[in-house]
Amino acid sequence: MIATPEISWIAIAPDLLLALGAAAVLLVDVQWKPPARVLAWVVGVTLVSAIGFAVLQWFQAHDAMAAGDSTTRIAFSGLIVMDGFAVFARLALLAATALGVMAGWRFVVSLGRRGAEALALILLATAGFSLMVASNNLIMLFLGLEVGSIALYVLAGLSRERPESDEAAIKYFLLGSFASAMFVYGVALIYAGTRQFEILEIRGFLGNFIVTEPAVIYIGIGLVIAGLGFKVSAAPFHTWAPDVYQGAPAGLVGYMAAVAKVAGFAAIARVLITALGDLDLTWLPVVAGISALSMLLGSVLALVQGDLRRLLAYSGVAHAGFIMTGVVGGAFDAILFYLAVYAIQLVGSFAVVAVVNGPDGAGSAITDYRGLARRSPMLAASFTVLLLGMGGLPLTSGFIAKFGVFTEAWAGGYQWLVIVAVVASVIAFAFYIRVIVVMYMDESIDQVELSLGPARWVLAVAVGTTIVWGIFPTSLLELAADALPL
Amino acid sequence: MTEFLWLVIALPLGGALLLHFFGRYLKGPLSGWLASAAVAASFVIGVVAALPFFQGGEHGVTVLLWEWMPAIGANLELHWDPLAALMTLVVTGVGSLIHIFAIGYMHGDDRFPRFFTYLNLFAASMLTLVLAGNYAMLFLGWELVGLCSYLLIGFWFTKPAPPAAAKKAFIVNRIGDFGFMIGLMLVFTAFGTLSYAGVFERAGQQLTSGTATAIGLLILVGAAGKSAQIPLYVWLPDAMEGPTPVSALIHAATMVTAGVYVIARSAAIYELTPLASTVVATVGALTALWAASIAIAQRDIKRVLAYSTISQLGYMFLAVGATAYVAGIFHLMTHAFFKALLFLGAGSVIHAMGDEQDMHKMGGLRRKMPITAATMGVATLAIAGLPPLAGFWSKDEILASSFARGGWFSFLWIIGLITALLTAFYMSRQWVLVFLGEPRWEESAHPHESPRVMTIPLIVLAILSVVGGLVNTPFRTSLEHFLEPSFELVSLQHPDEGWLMFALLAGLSVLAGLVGVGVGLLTYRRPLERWRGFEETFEPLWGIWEEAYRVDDMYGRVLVAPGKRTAEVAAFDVDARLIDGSVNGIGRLVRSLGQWARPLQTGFVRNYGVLFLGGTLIVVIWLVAGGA
Amino acid sequence: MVEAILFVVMGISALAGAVTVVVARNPIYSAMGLLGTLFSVAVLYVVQLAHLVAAVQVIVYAGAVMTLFLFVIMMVGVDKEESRKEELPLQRVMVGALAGVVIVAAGVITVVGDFDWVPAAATTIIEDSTNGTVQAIAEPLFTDWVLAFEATALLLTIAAAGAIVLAQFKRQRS
Amino acid sequence: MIVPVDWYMALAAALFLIGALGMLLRRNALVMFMCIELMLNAVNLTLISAGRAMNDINGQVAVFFILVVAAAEVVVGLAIIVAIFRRRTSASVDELSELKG
Amino acid sequence: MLTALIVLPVAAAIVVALVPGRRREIHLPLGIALSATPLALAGYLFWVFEPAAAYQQVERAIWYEPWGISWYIGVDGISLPMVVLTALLVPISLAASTSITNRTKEFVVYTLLLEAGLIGAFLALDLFLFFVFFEAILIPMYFIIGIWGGERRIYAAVKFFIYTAFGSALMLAAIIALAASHTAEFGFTSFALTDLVNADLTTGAERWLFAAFAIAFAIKVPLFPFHTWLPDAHVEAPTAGSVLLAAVLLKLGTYGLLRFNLSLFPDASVDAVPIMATLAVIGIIYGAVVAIVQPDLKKLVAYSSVSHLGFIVLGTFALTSGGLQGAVIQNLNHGLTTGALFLLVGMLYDRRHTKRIADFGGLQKVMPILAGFFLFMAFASIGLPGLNGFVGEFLVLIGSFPTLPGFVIAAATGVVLAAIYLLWAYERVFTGVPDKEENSILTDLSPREIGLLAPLAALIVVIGLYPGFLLDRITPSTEAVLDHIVDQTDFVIPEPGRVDDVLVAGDSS
Repeated sequence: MIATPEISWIAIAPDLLLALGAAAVLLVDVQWKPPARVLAWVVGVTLVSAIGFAVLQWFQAHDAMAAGDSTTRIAFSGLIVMDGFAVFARLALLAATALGVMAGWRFVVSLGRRGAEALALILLATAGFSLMVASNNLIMLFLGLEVGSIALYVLAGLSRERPESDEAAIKYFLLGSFASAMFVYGVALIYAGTRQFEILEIRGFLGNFIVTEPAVIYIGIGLVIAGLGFKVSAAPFHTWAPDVYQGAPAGLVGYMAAVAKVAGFAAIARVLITALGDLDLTWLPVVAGISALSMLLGSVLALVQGDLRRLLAYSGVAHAGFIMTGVVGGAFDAILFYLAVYAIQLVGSFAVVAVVNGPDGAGSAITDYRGLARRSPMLAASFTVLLLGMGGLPLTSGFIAKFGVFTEAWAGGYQWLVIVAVVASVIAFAFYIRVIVVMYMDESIDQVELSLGPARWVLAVAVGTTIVWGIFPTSLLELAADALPL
Repeated sequence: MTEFLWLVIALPLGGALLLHFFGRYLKGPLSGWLASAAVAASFVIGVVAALPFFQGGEHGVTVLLWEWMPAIGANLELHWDPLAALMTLVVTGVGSLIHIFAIGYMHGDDRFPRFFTYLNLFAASMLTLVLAGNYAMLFLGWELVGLCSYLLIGFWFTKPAPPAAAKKAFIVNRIGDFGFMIGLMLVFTAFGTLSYAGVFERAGQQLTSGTATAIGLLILVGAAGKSAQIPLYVWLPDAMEGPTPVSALIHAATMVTAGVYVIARSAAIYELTPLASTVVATVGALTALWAASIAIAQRDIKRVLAYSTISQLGYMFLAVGATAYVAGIFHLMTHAFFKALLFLGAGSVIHAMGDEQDMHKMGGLRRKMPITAATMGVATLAIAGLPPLAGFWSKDEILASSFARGGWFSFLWIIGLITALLTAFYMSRQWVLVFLGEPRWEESAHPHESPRVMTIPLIVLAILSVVGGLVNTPFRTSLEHFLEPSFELVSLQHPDEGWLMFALLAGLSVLAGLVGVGVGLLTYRRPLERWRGFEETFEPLWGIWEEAYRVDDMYGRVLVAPGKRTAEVAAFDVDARLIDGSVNGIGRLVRSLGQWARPLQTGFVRNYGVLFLGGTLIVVIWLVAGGA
Repeated sequence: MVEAILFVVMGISALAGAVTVVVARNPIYSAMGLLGTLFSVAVLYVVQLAHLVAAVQVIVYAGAVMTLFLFVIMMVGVDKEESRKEELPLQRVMVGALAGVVIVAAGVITVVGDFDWVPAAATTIIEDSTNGTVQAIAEPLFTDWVLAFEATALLLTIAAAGAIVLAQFKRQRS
Repeated sequence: MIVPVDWYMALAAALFLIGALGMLLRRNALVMFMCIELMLNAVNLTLISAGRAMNDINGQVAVFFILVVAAAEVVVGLAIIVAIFRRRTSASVDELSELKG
Repeated sequence: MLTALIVLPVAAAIVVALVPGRRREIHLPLGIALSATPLALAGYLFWVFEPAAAYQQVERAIWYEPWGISWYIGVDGISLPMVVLTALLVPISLAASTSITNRTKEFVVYTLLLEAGLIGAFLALDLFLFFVFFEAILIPMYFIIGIWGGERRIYAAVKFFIYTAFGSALMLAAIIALAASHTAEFGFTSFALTDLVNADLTTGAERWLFAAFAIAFAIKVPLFPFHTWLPDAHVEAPTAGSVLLAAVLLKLGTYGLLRFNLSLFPDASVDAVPIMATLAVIGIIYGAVVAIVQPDLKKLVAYSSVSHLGFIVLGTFALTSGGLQGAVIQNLNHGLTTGALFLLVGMLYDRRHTKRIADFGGLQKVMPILAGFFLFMAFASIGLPGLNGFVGEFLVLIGSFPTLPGFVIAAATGVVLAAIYLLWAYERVFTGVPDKEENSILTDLSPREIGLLAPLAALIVVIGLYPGFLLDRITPSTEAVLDHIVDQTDFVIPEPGRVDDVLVAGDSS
């Protein structure tokens, strides 16, 4: 006779809603073949309610933390947790999803009947990642990762009209599975070294026992870092990113990139800092190395790109490096702030790409953006803000984010990393500026008026947050500061 | 009375401003009269303010106008003592005469008011210089004088030569100022202030002779620039490009005397450094001879005068260098009279000849313009140093003093004597060439006597040139008594007492003068070809003199051209290529790094796999190695 | 003793299968090699008392998954033999290098430090504790791991939806 | 006699390595994919062996999930391969290298 | 009040931005009118400013507690002149931009934002805040150069942006380090200048941080050999851009050296004097020499800036009262004169559409007023006594002599060279006969343009003859900086030979 498992509905409410939403979308589509806006409603309601529950979770987690009891925050016998960190990351994911759906709406519509599946996959992917960021168990984390990743593989290949999309899909898929295998083998080795899958247990184990022959654990850590580094496209595990970003449907890339980054880094932070914090003397230098490599390689390569999406991809590599400095600094709040800010800016930027190059745009050569300031001043202006935000110019949230992680890294004793980081961010300026130059200082190629569609709202949010959090970061900083993991 | 002293400067300055903004609304010569009135008024004020000094024994006062740069003890303050008073009177007195003369001379020039603006400003600047109560303010006037000379020399800016000459004048002066400024810095470092009161009273106890020498020499550099001494005299001849009244103003009353004045003013410092003084004297003597030799061979009526000015200034330097400050100032004053007279006369001639300046194209003008001829004749005799004219007394005192100083100075005395001879020669040569002999001018020229507004100043100056010297004869040294208070800190050099000595020396210099004049007369009375032949006998020396030893070319080749070349190298090779190139090079380097790293992204998924696995292995090995 | 023999035999066949997968020119052979490996590993599961897992391995993997593979291989074309020559420059060299690095590293590790594969291993192995009967597996699966179990549902949904959406495009075209 | 767990672990590692290398050596998407299956199997073997050595049943439980993941990956992966094959009638990934640089 | 000073331009920018784009004729006038309000406020600030060492009108609001960053602004004698200068030059340069016809609105907006950033940077007392403004300035300036500039505007703009950003990136690292050490020492994080001055660093650390700050500011100044972005930026930038760039932006560098390097790293500053002085002197001479042969009038003025700013740096690191006063007041002077010179070049360009000296000649004939102003400004910049340039340079030179005699002597040659390049340029451009007929048809300055230049000219004369009203306000602050250095280090300010100060004071009485 099996005892009834412990169920904590609130802990999984958002994910559950997302799953149900996905199912609903599929069923509604199959049953009634409704027009797109009906699906829009379903998705909208799903996301809004999911966000609502996430907020609810936030307060519960916050109260629990205030009360100092950890039990309410550990759910499903330790498979997942509902700590501030998880909930914050989840909210970031949901926000990115909501914006991503809006940004990609045109594309979804263009898919016709298959749009429903696309939406379902988006919701499921988010559900998976949202489980992943909350996972307190490496296997659970792996599952969440796979749920999200597999959905993304499909999304990458969705635009069947373009061969690049196939290529993106297969590359993403093969390398992704390769990385997952690495990751899960690493998990297995860590298990072999600690007899634990649970992150908190691992921390306890490593805290209490000295492992005499920890080599196997280190191998495991290495593989885990590699697997997660792939997801966040940190060098040298970044190679997929440019090709996928370029090949995948413009409408969805922003979403794909954003959620992968958020979930991946949430996982990295949890695994490395929480679970393996006691071994940091060993992995800190490695992570620092990866961070430095990512920053430099990413910015240097972005400098020479002719295609905006590849540029953003490589800049994403650089950003992975920047966030890694936060990991080196061991600061959850700095990482979360950066993630939230960057995710939104990423979705916003790709929304622009989707508008300019079309939802399923073939290429996105930077030259297509000539004189965008003339064609559509608002679009150019918002894109400029986002680019500068990602560049980390003061008065944008990006600067606060960078400043946060750099400070932590410096305090953490990795001064050289901060030096590298600031130099890299200068190079980063160079290529972001290039785009702005093209938009403002070249003459327009054609005067076709661009209609933003739902992307309008995405940009409004992205630009708004970029500036507001750039000038009054306190609100978000304080939230991030409260979003501590168990 | 001193509370109105600021008016001395304010009046010409106000005049300048007035004319600058409203000059164009004033009819005809009115603006000229205004300007002259302003200077004349400050002359009157000067006289009144100077009254106390005539009783003698009255010390200087310092009047603070307002704070300027207190951190370096430099305020706008007026220092009113006999020396300043004398200079003021010379500047305003001669100045006002020149103003009046200019009314006639510049008649009909379309920028007539603007010209007087500058003249007034010039006077104001010079007065600032002489009335300054500290070196900083002196430097203020010093530089403003330079500015005005720039503006006035380049007055006819549409011609190519004047602007170039103006620029040359200012820049050469700047080179002098460079030394002067460093001198001031030393002064400041030594005393913590630049004010006369602060410096002179403490010079004795606070200045090592070394510093004193340095300061003295540096001030000399500045003075040499302003007063056109070797090696910085080259700007002065070119300054002839300006309208003649300007030349008169620059040469006689104002600018060039500044150098002499500042050395006299700094007597307290030179007191401590015989070396510097000797250098000053030597420079003066050499310049005197050098310039005189050039003046001999000039054809341009104004260039003769220019080089004669340089030569005469050399005398003054010789005097102040010999610490015969009174003698120097005395000669400054008399020279102001007759040199102004000479220039105005020359101006009147040029005016009459329709801007003809080549003396070979003149001659026999005395019938056409008797007054000019007469007055210039007086001046010529005066500068030639024939008693009892002004030049005789001052020059003689200088020579006597330097002789009395003995040693090296007696050598300088000989130079001075030779110079005196040359001076007499070239001056008489000039006068003869212009006024005597056969008319050699073209038909186009219709020489005529200048209007009264021009001749009256000539006459006044002529009178001054005659009697001016009597203020300080070996028999009545009233000027010396007058200046006493300004030099009480220093021991003045005096000519030897005693009749015999005086007679001997005076006799010698008079003899030199007479010989010079005589040769000049006899040579140039004769028809053209004859004295041409005379000049040719001196070839090639004469040619070299005529080309002023080709110093300008030399400077051009040795300084200007290489300098320009350096600048070009710096600008187009070093800056554009090297520095900017390396800056852009860094940028290119980063880009090329990117280009170099790009092939990593081959597009083949299996290559990516290799990269991935390789990265993983590195990470793993690093971890294991690091952990072990 | 039995276990030792089984380990050796099955280990070798598993490796052999794996190598086949890699080297066989025809996908079919690769598939067969994989099949062999799967079976051998399944046996090793049984040896280690992971009965249920072994069963699932055989049924799901050898059964379902491999069938799918074979189906696709057929569809893609059996005759498509992959030529042995490598187009990508240096690919083999690099792979060889990596393999070499791994082997050397392994050698170093075994030689230098006595490398412990399972540091957390118990001193005495209690067979019952890991006797993978259905009961034994089901209990944790449906209590502690229930959420993970549910999560697999998402996975399968995605697989289904993904397969559909990817396969659907023909209709989209027409 | 009981075979020491290290042997199993080593065997698994070997399988994993072979899978990984095969992934890099073959250009047929299907075969690459099988290699991934090999790697996952190696992982499973590791988990079971380690679990047994540590008297922990969870190792076996984890294997289940990995099996599911593998299955799901297979489905999607094959779908992608099929889709591509329909377009270009080849399963060689080397031909998919338009995106680069 | 200071906050208002920063917010007003932003508000003005917003207002202008809200004006519909088609009403292009009112953007510029509106901008000018609105930019008068900060000017008025700055004037009032100058009026109420009491000569005292302490920061005044201080406003402090916590920004984010845990990071210890705050909206912390205040003004003292060092920043006051720059604030006033900024507020004064923005309306002028806007009014001088009537030639800008395309995208006027954006232009006005950027200029106003630039003003806000500049004023903010000068007022900031919190290093974080300072950095924010310091960086934020780049964007509007970048657009101003890049959109309304000449042919190679993009190259110039990008170069300007990246070069400066590089410098400030290093500074950011240094700021972080500084705050970190402060946290380590005092247990609470703070970026406030007033807190950080107390942090005592190891010699090594102090030198590194000094270097980081110094490089950032040296690029901004720009100090040789970091100057090459300046000529490009100037030549390409539109008139208003050049004016603000030369007059105010560059001063951020000198201001930063004076405000941050000296007070934050006294020991390192004292040790670095030889280096900084050497660079400054090289800059003075080199800039002047290079300026002599520039074929482009604007480039000539640009290099003259390099030369002149060298004086400021020299004065700063002379560490004497005279030197510091000179540096601060020269900050202002150079802003006025060079700003005016760029205005004049712009006016020439608007008429003749060329900046090449060779294309001009004899302009004094056709445009005497412009020529007059140009000559006036040239002499101000040459350092003619009675005009402002002299006060600054003379104070710097004389003041620095006691500590750095050798350097000063070398620097003084710059005074000669300045005369050479400016007067030669004047000769070539304005004198002679207007032989080219496109030159002979040019029109002289309009009353509007005269109105723009007149106030500058007036200020130049006033400062030249009565700098007291500035020095009174400046001196307490500079003295405070000196005192700080003296009691932080073993540095002794050489007292130029004074028997007793009574005499020195006695002169003026």
